Amino acid sequence: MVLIIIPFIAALLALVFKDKLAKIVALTASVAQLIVNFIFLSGFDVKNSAIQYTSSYEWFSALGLNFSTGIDGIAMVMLLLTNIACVLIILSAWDNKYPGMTKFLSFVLIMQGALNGVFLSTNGLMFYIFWELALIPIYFIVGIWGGENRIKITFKFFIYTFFGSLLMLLALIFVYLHTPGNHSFEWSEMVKADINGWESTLVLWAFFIAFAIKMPVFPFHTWQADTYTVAPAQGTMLLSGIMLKMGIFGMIRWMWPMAKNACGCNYNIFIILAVVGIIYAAIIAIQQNDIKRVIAWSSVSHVGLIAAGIMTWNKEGLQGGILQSFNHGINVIGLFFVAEIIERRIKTRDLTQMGGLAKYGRGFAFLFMIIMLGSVAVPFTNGFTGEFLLLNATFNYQIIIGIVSGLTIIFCAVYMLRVYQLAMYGPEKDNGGRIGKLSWSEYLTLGIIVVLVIAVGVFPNLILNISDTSVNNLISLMKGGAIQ
Amino acid sequence: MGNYIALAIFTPLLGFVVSGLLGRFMSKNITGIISSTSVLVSFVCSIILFNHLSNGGDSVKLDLYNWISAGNISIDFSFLADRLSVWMMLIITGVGFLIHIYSIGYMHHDEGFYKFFAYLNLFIFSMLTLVLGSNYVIMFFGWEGVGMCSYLLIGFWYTNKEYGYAARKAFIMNRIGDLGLLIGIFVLFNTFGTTDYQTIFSGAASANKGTVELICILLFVGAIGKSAQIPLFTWLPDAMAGPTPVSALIHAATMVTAGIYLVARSSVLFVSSELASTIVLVVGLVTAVVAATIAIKQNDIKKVLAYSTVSQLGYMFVALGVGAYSTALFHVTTHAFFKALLFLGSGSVIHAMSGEQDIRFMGGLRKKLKITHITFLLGTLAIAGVPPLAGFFSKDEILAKAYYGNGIVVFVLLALTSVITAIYMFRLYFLTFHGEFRGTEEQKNHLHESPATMTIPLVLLAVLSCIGGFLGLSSLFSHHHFVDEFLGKVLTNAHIPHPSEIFEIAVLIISVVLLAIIILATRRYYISNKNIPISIEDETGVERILSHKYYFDEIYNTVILKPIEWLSRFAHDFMDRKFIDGIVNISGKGVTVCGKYLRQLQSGNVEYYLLAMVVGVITFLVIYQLV
Amino acid sequence: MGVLIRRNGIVLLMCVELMLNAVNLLFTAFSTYFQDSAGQIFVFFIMVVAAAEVAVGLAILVMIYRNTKSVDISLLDKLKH
Amino acid sequence: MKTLILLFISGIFSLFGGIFGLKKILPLFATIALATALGYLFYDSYYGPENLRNMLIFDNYSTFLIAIAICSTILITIMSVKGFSYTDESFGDIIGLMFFVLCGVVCMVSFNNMVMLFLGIEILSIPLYVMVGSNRNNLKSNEASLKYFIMGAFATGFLLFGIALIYGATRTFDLDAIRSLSATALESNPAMISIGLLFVTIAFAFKIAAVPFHYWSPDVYQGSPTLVTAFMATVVKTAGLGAFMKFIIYLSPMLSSDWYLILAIMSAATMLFANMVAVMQDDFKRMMAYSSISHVGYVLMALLTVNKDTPSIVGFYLVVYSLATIGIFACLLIINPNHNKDNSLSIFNGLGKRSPFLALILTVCLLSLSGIPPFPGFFAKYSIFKQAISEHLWLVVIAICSSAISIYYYFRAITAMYFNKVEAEESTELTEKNYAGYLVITLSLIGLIVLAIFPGIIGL
Repeated sequence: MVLIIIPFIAALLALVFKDKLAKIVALTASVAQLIVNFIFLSGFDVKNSAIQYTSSYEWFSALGLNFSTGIDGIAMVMLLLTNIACVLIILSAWDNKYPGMTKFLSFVLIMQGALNGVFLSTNGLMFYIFWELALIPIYFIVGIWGGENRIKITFKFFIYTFFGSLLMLLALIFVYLHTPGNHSFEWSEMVKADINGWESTLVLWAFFIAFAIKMPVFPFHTWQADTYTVAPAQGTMLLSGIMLKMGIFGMIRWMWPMAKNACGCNYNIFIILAVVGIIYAAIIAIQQNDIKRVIAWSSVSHVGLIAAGIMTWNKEGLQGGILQSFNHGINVIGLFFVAEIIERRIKTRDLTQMGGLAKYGRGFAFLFMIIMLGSVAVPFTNGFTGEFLLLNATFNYQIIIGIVSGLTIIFCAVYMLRVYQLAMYGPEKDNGGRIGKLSWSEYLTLGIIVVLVIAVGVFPNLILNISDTSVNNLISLMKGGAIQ
Repeated sequence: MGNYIALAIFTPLLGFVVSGLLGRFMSKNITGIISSTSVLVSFVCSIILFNHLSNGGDSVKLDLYNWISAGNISIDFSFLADRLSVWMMLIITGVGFLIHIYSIGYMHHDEGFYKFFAYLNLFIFSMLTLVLGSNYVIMFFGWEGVGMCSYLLIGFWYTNKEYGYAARKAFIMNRIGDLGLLIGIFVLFNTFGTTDYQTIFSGAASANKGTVELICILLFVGAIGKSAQIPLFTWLPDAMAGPTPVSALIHAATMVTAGIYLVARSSVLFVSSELASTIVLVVGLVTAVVAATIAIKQNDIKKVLAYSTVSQLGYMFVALGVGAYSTALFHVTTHAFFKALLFLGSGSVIHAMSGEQDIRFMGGLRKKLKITHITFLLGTLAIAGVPPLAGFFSKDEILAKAYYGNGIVVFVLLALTSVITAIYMFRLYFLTFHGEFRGTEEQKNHLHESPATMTIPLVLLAVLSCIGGFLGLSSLFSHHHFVDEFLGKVLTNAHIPHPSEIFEIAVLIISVVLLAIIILATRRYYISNKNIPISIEDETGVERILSHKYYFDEIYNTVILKPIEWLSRFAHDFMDRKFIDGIVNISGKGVTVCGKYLRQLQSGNVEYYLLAMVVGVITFLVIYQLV
Repeated sequence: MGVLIRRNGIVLLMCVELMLNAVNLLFTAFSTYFQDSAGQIFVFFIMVVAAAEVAVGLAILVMIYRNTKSVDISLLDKLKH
Repeated sequence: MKTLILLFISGIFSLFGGIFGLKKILPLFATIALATALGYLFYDSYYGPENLRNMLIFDNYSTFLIAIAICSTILITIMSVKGFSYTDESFGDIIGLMFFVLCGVVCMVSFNNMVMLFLGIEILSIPLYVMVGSNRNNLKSNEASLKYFIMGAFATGFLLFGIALIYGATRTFDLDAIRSLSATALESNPAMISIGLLFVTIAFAFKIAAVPFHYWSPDVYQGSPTLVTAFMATVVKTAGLGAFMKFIIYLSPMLSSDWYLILAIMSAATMLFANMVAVMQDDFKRMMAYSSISHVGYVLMALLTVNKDTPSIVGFYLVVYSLATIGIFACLLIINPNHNKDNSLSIFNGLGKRSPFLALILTVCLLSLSGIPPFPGFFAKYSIFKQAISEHLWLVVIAICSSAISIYYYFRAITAMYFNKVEAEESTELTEKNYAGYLVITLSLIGLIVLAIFPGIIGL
């Protein structure tokens, strides 16, 4: 509850102040938010499978809409990611001089509030409301501060995702109407909904398309590369770092339990789609020349793996998916920030125009290297553990699928190293741009990311333990056991 | 004892952190000394552990913490020091230490000095993790780690574009192997429910035969990538782009033998799976022959050595394939000595030649580079298999095991390879150190012997190359085969009969005679007759094929790279833009088109409106009546 | 039908009136048939309303005539699509 | 009843006030009069439903609809302070006519007898014809007026035919009687009564502009003065939908499944058609016309399922819709007070820079109309979906598709405000300070926010 309110108040506050002060206000708010989050975490009982810190206020009882919030392990990981990421994102905007910076920051804060709302909601309708609410600020962020051709692209992005969410709404209402007794949108009631046969399949597909568009899973991904490219750096970070996780969270928390009676054969289709997406996006990423596009496609590929892993619905896959969501969030923010730093300095994102940047930016090269390696899933970095668990899950699900999705470790190396090499290595290009010294905010942002990359890589159980009991609970719930 | 493991592993890591973060602020010598000391500490720990084990102590296990736990997967971050890993540790830290010392001199003029040492330390750490990990996942952890360090070090001189490509190629080819290994680990996990060595090996006997075969093949795929075997060997010659100490440490002595270690480590599994062993044998054999023939036509001093390494690795795999695991390890050891020596020697030559690597522009260096010359000669003799230097014993043993373990064909091919090895090594030696100097005047004036930090390791390695062979004297000379006795307790060697004395003597005599002929012939051909290699374009027939390395790179280019690039463009430009996005856009456009046509209905004319209204009414009436 | 085919505003107005008269007739007929006065009262209402409507209609037509010098309604198609 | 009388008297007073040059105080007077009427309304309803000889019944729900209409009118009246300055001479008439329309509204939504329905519709329509044409020298206004008139008259014909047929079958105009007689009437004269019902339905469909009887609506909305457009889009629509709902609720036992099918088709066609065509519009008022047509489609969907929740769902929808629409038109009036200039979407270009407050309100209103949470439009739409989903899943799917389409055109306006660059000629500052306009938009914004936070406060 507090987590939702802080950003909104801060968003209003930030509007009052001028540029520099607004930045300070926004940063303070996000740090405060993170601290609150840590306080919650410290009081969080990882051994308790129930949803904790629950609270509920009536909002629109006629519609079954209650302001119900609560945190379980899965949500806790997502909240951590959101609030860490928001600090990073605001910090990363420190050196940007956008026109209307205050508005920009308050949009980011609104976004943070909405995202926290999504992860905190234990009421289906509230989940939907925050889900949509998160869409509006990002629409403005991309639309106002975006690059070339932004209008068309944001339009497409918005309508596409909105269409998906409407399907989700449909599914939510449908489940609501099947809840036992007095209909309710409370999660704990909705999971008891009695839906069978083809209806269940319909619900499943409606949820799936909604989440698949958000994540995005092949073939619902076509909005993504353009949007990521055109958005301002912080917008891209929000989109890829956190918003995408809404889809993953939704799949785990909402889709799966709601459509539990649907035929498992549907998941085969989903997994095949996800795996096709892994390879498809990876292959495309190999040939892209815009650094942001490469990262965007890599994101599709990585998310495909997460989706495939999750939808095996075994514990390793779920845990791996949650862990990797966290990791991917951190890494992709780092990568996009790297792209932004390069763009700030040499005014282009075209890889063919870069080269030899490592020479005058050693510290940068080093930080970039670690983030890149995290994305390639090299040991010592966070990506490794996540991919290990996910690949293990897909492999156990089906050998061929496991092998095909395993190709990602090769392709990922191919395109990420290509980016690194083209940008950082080789002789210097004569375009007057050099990395030079990084500013303190740039150092701090990348530094935090690098520390996280390594820390989670060495101690993945830090994250895994948080969600462990909740995942167990979810699995036992799916096996027909009552909520413990 | 566990503390020594921790000390051995984490001192290099500490060295990495210190030299990486603070190296910029410290003088080069201090950085070098810190890094080298950290490896020395590891070496000392290794000796202590070795002592412990060779005195009959038990394997030491060190549990750090639970690394990953999710569902059924629970992986401990723990280390196991048994005889095999300690043996590898000794090689890694020993040779590693010498190469660190050498690098202080070699890299002295480089601005990335501290970075270089940081990477080297990181490599030592990863390599130790690889050999000390107590389960396959930790091993894989180190496995990937050394691949990453290798990438970093090959691309060390990043301003050169080619070097960058070489680094990438190495990493990606390794990754292909890694995928096999990873899947192998998954199968292991599926079969045994754990990846812990001890549990797996004790349960191996009861496991399904077919599954074990599959596991072995998958593990070997990993080994192919890391140890540069056909078809994934092309990265190793390219990896010579890295600084020479790196080539010596990573691409000759240690990392590339990780594949051997992996197979040897899994000897329990391999020994019972015939198919996998056969594959290992065949791949090793083919690689040994192919790489050796390519080496004959190479003109880059380091590339000759690189192909030689590939070839020697093939040798080791043959040994593994016939089930002589400790023999393979023996060759790993001797190879580490003489190949590190040769690389460091070539580094010294390159150092003297101001970066020139082409042997066509060398010659007559023996006068200026006395220590280098002598040590290099010893290395050459060792690799060629001149008794009683190190290479003779290990190669001899492999030949014998192959003969008794498999048959005459393998033996003949290996012997042939051995001959070719001698030919290209002496070609290299003579062209470099004998004859007249063929470089520029400037280079000639600049020729000088390397500093002591470089020559001392050379001398030490030369000594090791000379005496290394006595670790495993063949039955002809002694009944005390040290390597076999030490490692036999952890490796499950296949039962191969001891070679007869006649065989031993025959091999000894034939090899000595053959070597003498080869030395004389090559000297005559290259020095007396001044047959200096010519450029590739002028060559014909077989020579041309050899110079082009059997066109491996070209084939990969057309068969794999080009199609993927094409596919990438196709997927992006057509599939994505036109097809998938097309569908999305059409559904969007459909709306606008509908809108466009539907709005024509709104003609603006009242009469028409009225008519439309009436039509509406009639339609509804019809629906009303019909339905 | 007149409403549908005529283009002259005045005639159109008349046709609308005719329609209303037809309804009036219907009401009266029903009213008589049912012996119920309500129908006939309704007719009065309709007549009043029709008168008001015609008044407004004519006013509008006059207004248009002032601007276009014509009562042809088919000319009025500026607002469309 | 007192409300009706008060409205009527105020109307006459305004007419005279216009003539005697009291224009300056007319808006104030009208506001006070309307507020008083509102007060009477609640005062009366406090004593329970009022029944006027079975002709008009003021129950909770008609009270509520009247209240919506009056509140909307108050807002529009405040707007008129500036909004009508260009048609000064007829200002009093317009205010007066507005009162008369309200009288019609009162009759329509509280009718309990077909006669009152007919009279209500006519009282509502005839002043509207005049109001639409109030901009005498503007040909567009004339054209709109004529079109509205002709088609309205034609629709009246249908209404009367329908009433006549129902009368013929049941011998009565009284709704209660019709309902109680329906069983016997359906047996003896099935065709007559069903066709009668259909004709009445068509007349309603015309009034609320449901496809395919919507043709007049875009032209009229575009042609008439902005203020009148706002009035029509809110008050008239509320009245039409309210009356239609009452009609359906009362006569639901008589309505066959075929009839519901037709309603469903109409609803689907309305949503799809209006949204699709709206996408292609460049004129903002015309776009809003199509938008309001599409909203009718959603409400029709709610009317398909009649139960105890229907009135409150529709009521809530209408409140939100009216507030948002008034907000939008008020903004339009502030931005483009000069009606002669065309209202293409480009007038919004760069509004986010020129006047952030206006842009904000416009955005909130548009988002509310498009049904994006957490704006109240979402709750309204959502309750309709929820109502319909169990019986008419296909219709809800269509509604969802058309909602997605509707995003397209609502966001075109938002895009224009925030993302489009301002061209030189359009960059003129909003010189004239229209405080009344700002008051209106602020009120509607507050209304929308309150509805978003406490959507439960409206319950019948």
